[in-house]
Parts: sequence; C-alpha cells; structure tokens
Amino acid sequence: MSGAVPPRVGVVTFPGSLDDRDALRAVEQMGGEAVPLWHADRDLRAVDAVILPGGFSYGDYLRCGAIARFAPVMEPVVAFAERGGPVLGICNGFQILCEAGLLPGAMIRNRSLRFVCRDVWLRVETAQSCLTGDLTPGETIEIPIKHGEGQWIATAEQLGDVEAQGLVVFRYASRTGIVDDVSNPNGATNNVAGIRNPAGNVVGLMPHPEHAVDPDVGPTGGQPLFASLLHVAMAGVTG
Amino acid sequence: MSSEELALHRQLGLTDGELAQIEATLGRGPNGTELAMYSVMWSEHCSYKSSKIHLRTLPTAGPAVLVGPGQDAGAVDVGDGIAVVFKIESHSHPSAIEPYQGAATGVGGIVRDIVSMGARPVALLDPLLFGPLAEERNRWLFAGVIAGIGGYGNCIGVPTVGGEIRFADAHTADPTVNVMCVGIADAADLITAQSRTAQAGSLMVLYGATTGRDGIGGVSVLASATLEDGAEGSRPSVQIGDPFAEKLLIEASLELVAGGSLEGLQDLGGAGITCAVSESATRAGMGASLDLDAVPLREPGMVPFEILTSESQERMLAIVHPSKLDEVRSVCGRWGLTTAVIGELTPGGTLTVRSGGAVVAEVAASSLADEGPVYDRPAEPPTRSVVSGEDPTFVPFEKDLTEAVLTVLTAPNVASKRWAFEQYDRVVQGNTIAGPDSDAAIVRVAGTLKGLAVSTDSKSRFGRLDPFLGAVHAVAESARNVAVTGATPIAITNCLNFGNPERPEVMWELTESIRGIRDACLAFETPVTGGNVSLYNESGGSAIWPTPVIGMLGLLEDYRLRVPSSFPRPGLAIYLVGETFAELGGSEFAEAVLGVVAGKPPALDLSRERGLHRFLIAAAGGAVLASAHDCGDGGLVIALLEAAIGGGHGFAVALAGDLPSHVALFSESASRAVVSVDPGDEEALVRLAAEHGVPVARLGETGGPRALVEGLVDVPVDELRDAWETAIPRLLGET
Amino acid sequence: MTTFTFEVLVTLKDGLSDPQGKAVESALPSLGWTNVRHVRVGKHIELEVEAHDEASALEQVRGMAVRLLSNPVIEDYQVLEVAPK
Amino acid sequence: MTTFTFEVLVTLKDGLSDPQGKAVESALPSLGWTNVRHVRVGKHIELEVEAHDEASALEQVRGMAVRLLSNPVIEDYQVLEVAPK
Ligand SMILES: Nc1ncnc2c1ncn2[C@@H]1O[C@H](COP(=O)(O)OP(=O)(O)O)[C@@H](O)[C@H]1O
Ligand SMILES: [Mg+2]
Repeated sequence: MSGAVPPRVGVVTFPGSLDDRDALRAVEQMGGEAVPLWHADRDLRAVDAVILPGGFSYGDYLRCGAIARFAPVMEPVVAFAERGGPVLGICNGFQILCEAGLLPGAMIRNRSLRFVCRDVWLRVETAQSCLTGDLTPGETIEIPIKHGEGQWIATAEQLGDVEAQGLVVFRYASRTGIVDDVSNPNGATNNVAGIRNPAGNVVGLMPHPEHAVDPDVGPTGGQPLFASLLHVAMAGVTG
Repeated sequence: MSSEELALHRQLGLTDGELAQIEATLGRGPNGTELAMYSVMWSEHCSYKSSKIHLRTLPTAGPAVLVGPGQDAGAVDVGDGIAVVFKIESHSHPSAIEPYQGAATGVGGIVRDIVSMGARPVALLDPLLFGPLAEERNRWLFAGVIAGIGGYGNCIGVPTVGGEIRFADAHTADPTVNVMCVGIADAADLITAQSRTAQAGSLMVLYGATTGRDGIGGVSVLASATLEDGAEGSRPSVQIGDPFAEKLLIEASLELVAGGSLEGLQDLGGAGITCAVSESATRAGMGASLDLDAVPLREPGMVPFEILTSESQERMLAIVHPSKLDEVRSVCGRWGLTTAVIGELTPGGTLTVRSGGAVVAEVAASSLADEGPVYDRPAEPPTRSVVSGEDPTFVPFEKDLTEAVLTVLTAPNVASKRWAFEQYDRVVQGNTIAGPDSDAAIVRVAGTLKGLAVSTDSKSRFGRLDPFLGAVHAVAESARNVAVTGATPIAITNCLNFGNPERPEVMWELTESIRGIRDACLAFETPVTGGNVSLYNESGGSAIWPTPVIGMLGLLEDYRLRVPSSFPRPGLAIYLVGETFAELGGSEFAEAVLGVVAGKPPALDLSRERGLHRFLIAAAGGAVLASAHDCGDGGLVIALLEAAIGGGHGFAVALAGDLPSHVALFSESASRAVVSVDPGDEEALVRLAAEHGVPVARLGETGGPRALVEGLVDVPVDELRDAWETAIPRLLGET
Repeated sequence: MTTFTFEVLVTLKDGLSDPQGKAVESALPSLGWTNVRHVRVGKHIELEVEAHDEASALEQVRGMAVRLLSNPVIEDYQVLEVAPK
Repeated sequence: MTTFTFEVLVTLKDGLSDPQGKAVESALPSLGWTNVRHVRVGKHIELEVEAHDEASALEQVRGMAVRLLSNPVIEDYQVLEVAPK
C-alpha cells in the first residue's frame, strides 16, 4: 500500500464480539486503516470494506449469529454488500452472514460436539473472491480455527448450487492440499471452511485469518488474505 | 435466646462460641437475617478461620509487589507503569455436583476478582485433579469440567493458555478444580483500598445480572424457619454461568475504570451482597446503608436473607461519587447492563440493611469482613507411616525398559492433554506466544516486548508422602517451568486444597505445606501475593492428597528471547543440566509401572534449585539455548521424549554414571533440565554453567526419526507421539 | 390484554445430519439401550405473550419462530399453545 | 417388537437463571415484540424405541431421560408419547 492513502476497513463490535480488536490490529499490521464500528450505529463511517469479527455475539445462546443479524449496523452492511462492497465474516461473522441470508447454508455444532482450537490447513478453491484475489487455486495456507459450532451444512439443493457455482472459497485439507476426512476438524459438508456469494464480494470463513498475520503468535496464512482484501478495498467500491 | 435459635445457628454452621462472639459484638442476640450474614461471612470459605494464622507466615513483601494478600487479587509491578494482577481460586465443591456449570462459574468468579482490581484479564490457567478415568463418573467429571472451563473462558474472550491435569484415586470423590487468572492494568489505574477515596455519601451501585435464589447453600436452612415447608426445592445450589453477561461486565467495568468514574469496585462472589458491601465499607473505613428493595431480583418473593446471601453470578458492586452516577449509568447502559443504586457509604462503621422500609439488620461492617473467628487448630502428623512399603528406589527392576518407557509416557499424568486443551481458545487477544504445550505459558504485554511466563504446578503425590517436601517441589517446579523459558520468576499465588481442618492430620498437612511454600518462596525471592484456601475436600473421612497448587508469574523483558521446550532442529547438542540421584520415591515410574505410591520424595536443595534458575535465565538472555525443558514427572527420559515429540526431531543420547538403568531413566531428582544448543554455543553453555555452579553433562545430539538412548531405548518418535497423544482419548473410549 | 403461553419446537430439517442426536444414539448402547433409533435433538422454547386474542397471539409467535427462533434454511418449527393452568 | 416414538422435553429447573431465554427475551423488542415474557429455552429430543409394549417403552425412555438426556441437578424432564403416524 506504499504511498497511497490506506484503505479504511471497518470492524463491527457486537455485544459478545471477541476478536474485534484482533481484526483491527491485523488490518493495521497489513497496512490498512482500522475503523471500529459499533453494532448499534447505522453508520459505516465511509469504510472501503467491512469485517464482522469472531466471538460469541449475544452469547450465541439461541443460534450463532441469530440475534446479531438484527443489529442496526447490519442494515447498512447489507446495503454495502449489495452495492458490491467487500464484506468479510470471520467465524461468528460468517455465522451472522449466513443468518442474514448473505451467504448460503448454516453452521451447526461440530461433529465431536466439542469446541476445537487448533491450526489447520486450508486449500484455496477460487481466486474469485475479495479474500483470495492474490492467491492461486490449489494453494494451501495455515490458519487457526477455534469454534464449537463450525460444521457448515446445507440442504442437498443448496449444496448443489454452491458447488455448481463454485462458491466454495476454502476447504479443510492436508498441508499438501488433500481434502479428506482426517483434515476435517468439525465435520463440515464437503470440508467447506469458507464460502462466497456469486459476486465474490461477500466471503465468510470459520478459520481466523486475523490470528495468522503475526509470526510471533501463530502461523502466517492470514497475510495473503488480508493483502487481497486490502487490494480490493483500495480499488474502491464499484457501482 | 430460646433453644430453637441455638439450634438454628448450629444448623447454619456456626459454633456456640461463634454465636457468643456475635452476641458480644452486637451487645444482643442476632436476628435470623443477621445470623445468616455472619454465617456466610464467618464460613471457612470467606473467613479463612482455620488457615489465617498460618497464611500470615508466608512472605508477602518484595520490591515488585504492588498489592499483597488481603484484596481481591495480588498485583506486581513489571516495569514501564504496567501492573500484573493475578490470583488462583478453587471451585471444586460445585464442580463435583455439576461439573460443567461448577467449572464455568469458577472461571467467572476468578475473572471478576481480576476485573475488580481494574485489570483486563489476559490469561486463564486451570490446574485440575481427578480420580482415574477408568471410572465412568470420573470421565463425566473430567469431560464436564473441561467443557465448562472452555465454554466460559472461550465465550468471554480470555485465552486459556495453561494449567495442569493429574489423576489420583484420592480425588475420585472430590475432584480439585482450580482456576488462575492473570490481568494487566495501568499501574496508575489499579483499584486498591488505598488508591481510591470513597467517602460518606458515595453510592453503592450494583450492576450486571439480577439476583436470584442460587447458591444460597448452607444458609437455606433458614428457609425452613422463615418460609413454609416445600420451599426448599426452589433454592438451587448450582448456578448457571452466563459468560455473555460476564463479557459485558468486563467491558463495562474496564471502561468505567479507564474513565476514572469509580471510587471502588468489588466483585460479588462468595457471600454475595453481604460480602461485597461489608468489605467495601470496611476498606473505606466506613459503614453503609443498604436498601434491599433496590436490588433487581430475578424471582418473586425473595426474603432479606436470600437477597443478602445469594451468590448469583455476573454481578459487580461499584462505589461511585454521586456526581459520577450518570456516567456509570450511561456506560453500563451502552453495554446493556442494568444498574441499581442499592445504598451508600455512611460515617461510622455500621451496616444498616433495610427492606420494605424497616431495618432488618444492623451490624458493624468490619465485624463481618475482618473480625471473624480465628482458630489455631491442633495439628498432628498421622500415626500411620505415610512412607509405607519399600522405597521403590531400591526395588530391583528386571523387566523390559522400552515397555516401561511406554507405560510411563502413556500414563494419564504424563500423556498429552491435547484432548482437553484443544477445547480452549488459546489465541484470542492475539498475545499468546506459548500455549498449553509449553512448560510455562507466555503471554506478551501488548505494545511492549515484555512477556509474562506463567505456570501452575502441584506435586500432590510427593505431598502425600511428605507434605512439606511436596509443597517445596511445587514451588520449585513452577519456578523452574518459568525459568526454562528464560523468564525470571517474580511472585506466586497459591490455592491450598485440603481435607477437613478439624482433623489434626489434615491440619498438619496444611501447616507443613504452608511451611514448604514459605521456605521455597523465601529462597526464590518470589513473594506470595494472594491465593485461596479450599478445605473440607473429603468424603467418608478420606481426604484428597494435600494439594497446594502454585501459580508462578515470571517476566521476560524481551519475549523474542524466549526458549522453546522442544528440540527445534536436528544437529543440536543435548545436555542435562543438574544431577540425577537414585530417587524413585513417589515417582511416576513407581506409580505407573510398579503400582505403588511410596518411598521418600526426591530431596530438594533450594540453593541448587535457585542456581539452576539463574543459569537458565542467563543462558536464555545470552541466546545460548535452542531449547530447554524441565525434568518433571517421569524423569529424564520423559523430558527427552517430550522435547523430541514436540519438535518432531529424534535424538541419540548415552547415559553415563553408575545408576541402575531404570533409575537413570526415571528418577525424579529435582533441579534438572534438558537443554539443546547449537554446537557453536556449547562452550558458552559450559562456561555459564560453571559460573553458576550448575553441573552439566553432554548426553548426545538431536536428529533422526528415532528416540535412542544407547543400549536402553530405541523407538521411532512418530510411534511415541501417537501413543502419547492417543492415551487420554483411548481412556475416554474415543479411539 | 390476555397472557397466552406457547411452546415452540425447533427441529433440524429431515435429511440434515444431527450431531447431538447421533451422540445420544451412540451413548445409549453402553447404558444398556440398544433398541433406540432416529434420535433427533431440537429446541424447546416456552414463552408468554400478551395479546388481545388468541389468534393474534398465535400469529405473533409464528412470526417470532420464522424470524428469530428458527433458521428456516435448516430448521422446521412447530407452535403449540399451552392451556392456561 | 413394536416401535414407539417419544418426545422428551428437558427444561431448566425453575429458579435457575436461563441465559438462553434471557437472550431471546431481550432480542425480541428490537424486532417489534415488546409483549413477550418468561422465555425459557430447553431441549426437545425425539426418539424411537423398540419394545414389547408401550409401558415398557415408556419406562425405558424415562430411564434414558434421567440417566443421559437430562441432568437432574439442574434440569427437569417430561416424556410424551407421540401417536404413531
Ligand atoms: N493460600 C493463600 N495464600 C495467600 N493469600 C491467601 C490465600 N488464600 C487466601 N488468601 C487471601 O485472602 C484474601 C481473601 O480471599 P478470598 O476470600 O478468596 O477473596 P475473594 O472473596 O475476593 O475471592 C485474598 O486477598 C487472598 O489473596
Ligand atoms: Mg473478591
């Protein structure tokens, strides 16, 4: 991002958001301008991209993301997404995007019924998304997961659509890119770890790229993802 | 005083002498509500009546100590205006009834203690002891406690970075569930009794969750005296944690602290409002007037004693100058929390409680908070010989050593705890430099190069054989775990888990353990900044093993110089630092392979131990070490195997000396570590060791796919890893 | 205005895998029950609504069930009125 | 042997705080429903049992409810038989 004004990336804090500060820090670390957004505001503060961060919004007591999707801030977020603005949902943010109908499918309890926190490998399935523009399909990246309800499921019909349209952005895989059951940490259908909308400007994923930009505290697979997001944000909202 | 009332105080757990003390204080007999207040405040749990005089013998002062025992949590200065606040607490009794909620609410409680000092919680550690996993109930307790700790900690966004899990028969009926929390504050923002000046007229603002009938516990016998029969069932003794509410409580509280809106802050834990109000008033040197009608209730028909003693979770009490009330309301409102002004501080020392306009209790606040009974209970060593049977050190061992190594490696105490700690979010907040698989967890202080190294340790198997030595070992091991990372141990917190103190044998174990902690802390210059005492951990006259759990805090000035515990690459020279003696008493080998807990625990020379720490810290500071791992349960061979498994590199070593092979491999002699260094650094290592008077011996090199101890053990590392990692899942019936 | 009490049952759509149901099913045999099939775990939500009449109350609860209490993508719901005690 | 279908409702005991219910209750007003109270969220478990007769089936399901499906320390349960379809 040398020279130019850095793109403004907003991170929404819902009650119960936990990785909001981490997402803000990752944005800064990768050269963007981090802009905190508040769930109760209807104002996106002229950001060029929006991140819905991880955590347990409203405790996730009813269903993950079910209550947060009705937060006032979600109105402008949905409008922003519809205009083609880049929107990234991480973990709980992914769940919120599914609940809001911006992404297909839903997340249920991990097949182990246990919360799981570990570093996993993802195979990049497409470069047609705001998060993977700088990557090559087939490439693998390492990123931590930490969730209790990350098993992505969809009805047979939805699943058919998702696969036919190539909406899967990431699949859980081995280090060398083999997509198999041992690499699947939560039982997700077809090892889906992240998906996009048909336009590619809305992406949700269960793994936490914001915890994978600083080599002192974890793997670095999140770096190219944030770089891609910042490039798209830099190009400005089309429309 | 009628005979019925006499019966009542006994039912509430107060002795005749304690009742007399209450009457003397009040100058009259207490009414039922007052009796309830004294009963909870003078309970063992809140008053420390059996342990107090012994706790006073612990060293608590030191140049870094900002806050010592006596407040919600201790605090130390780590430089640059940064205070680290930390404390450990037990939630064993609730966890034995409902493991998930018991452990979850335990996390909630200790976190509020940290927040009430004005600090942001940055790390959790959970030392746990259970009965053997062969029993179904123990598996249920184990799985429930782990899930509960994760369920709560993960949802409030505090990483769980360490802890300890041990198994012993003696913990079958009474599992030990301790939780430690570490927080960071601007030293200037610390909320201590001295730092804020509450005054008469300052308001007491209760915020957070509503108050229900939960956790009234022993006091509920009063219900039969005050309510119709059958109401008993409406008083659940188990509480349901609401981590979402806690998260809001943390954020709102820290915003209030940062905004300078508070004169005092107190969590609500044991003894609920009674404790929070009486302690707040006493600390301010004042009394208080409390209006129970203002307390937001969750249930209809609650009577004064219930409101006063309820232990409903996720509540805090702020002391607020009237001019700041609007600010407090608005911050809490923004976080979706209800606030209620439940009273104010008053001149004089009287706590006056009103309900429905009438005074229902009137007592001296300090008599509840500070002037509880103090006992010097008789302590006697047990008549049975604890060192029963033959010392395993001198039992000849002829069996296959490789098999013995695998037995010890897969023993539940030694086996990988991945099954458990993968259920904890260890990365949230983005500062976890080293998590659960490290000797000490390391959390960096955001915005600085400082790293906090934290370890919790108990050595209850040693303690069972010699409580003094067990406690010394626990402190030494926790300090060593911190030192192997390169960090300097600076202070401890501790949780004393014991049986019934009214039994002289238990009291002896307790006093011996405290003596051990004292001696070790004096030698290491690591003062005690606080802790918790959990007594009556026994069922049917059989107590848990004496289990002092130490939570050690260490400091790395530059976390980039931290030393990992595993072999990072092939081609390194492996050294043993320290000396191995013939010491298999109370060892993992003796328990797992020979099936005995017997003998004399390893000796521990405090100055040698200190020398080892100093050497490790100096070597780390000079970037001499490629890895360092402490020798603990299972001895030298397990330390080698763990370093190999963790790093994915094998090794080839030879053991010199004339100890029998099994003793050389498994002895648990103290004050040792396995380190690896680049060949170019060997000279520096040897020189530094000599300077610190620490013996070192070159054992061999890292590299290759196998773990090879010349003539004794030769197994592929992958095979070892698999055995080590699947041991606990196998015991749980999962593979 | 009258208070009406409702129960809302939220269940996973048929054909979707149900990890909780599966866990129960596989735990039962070790407790001696080998004769249990098709375990499905859903949610049971009880609530009280103030409304002018039953029809309006019911309609409102259906609205809550669709919008908030269930996720129509993967779940079905059922609303039952509870007879006043 | 016949197949019987049962529903088991597991609810938190009265007097215990119900964070899930509270979350729903406080979310409803922002969706326009300010008239809802006492929301309690529990579990709904459906299962099929093979048994000789209804009475034995019911007894077995009760056994499962106590031992596995509910936690008697904090939860109550109710067993309902579902009429065969
Ligand atoms: N084992 C111990 N060692 C040192 N201090 C202790 C120990 N146990 C309790 N204390 C101190 O006694 C005080 C009261 O403890 P506690 O009642 O647990 O506090 P709280 O109610 O705030 O949790 C605290 O300051 C605590 O640090
Ligand atoms: Mg406290």
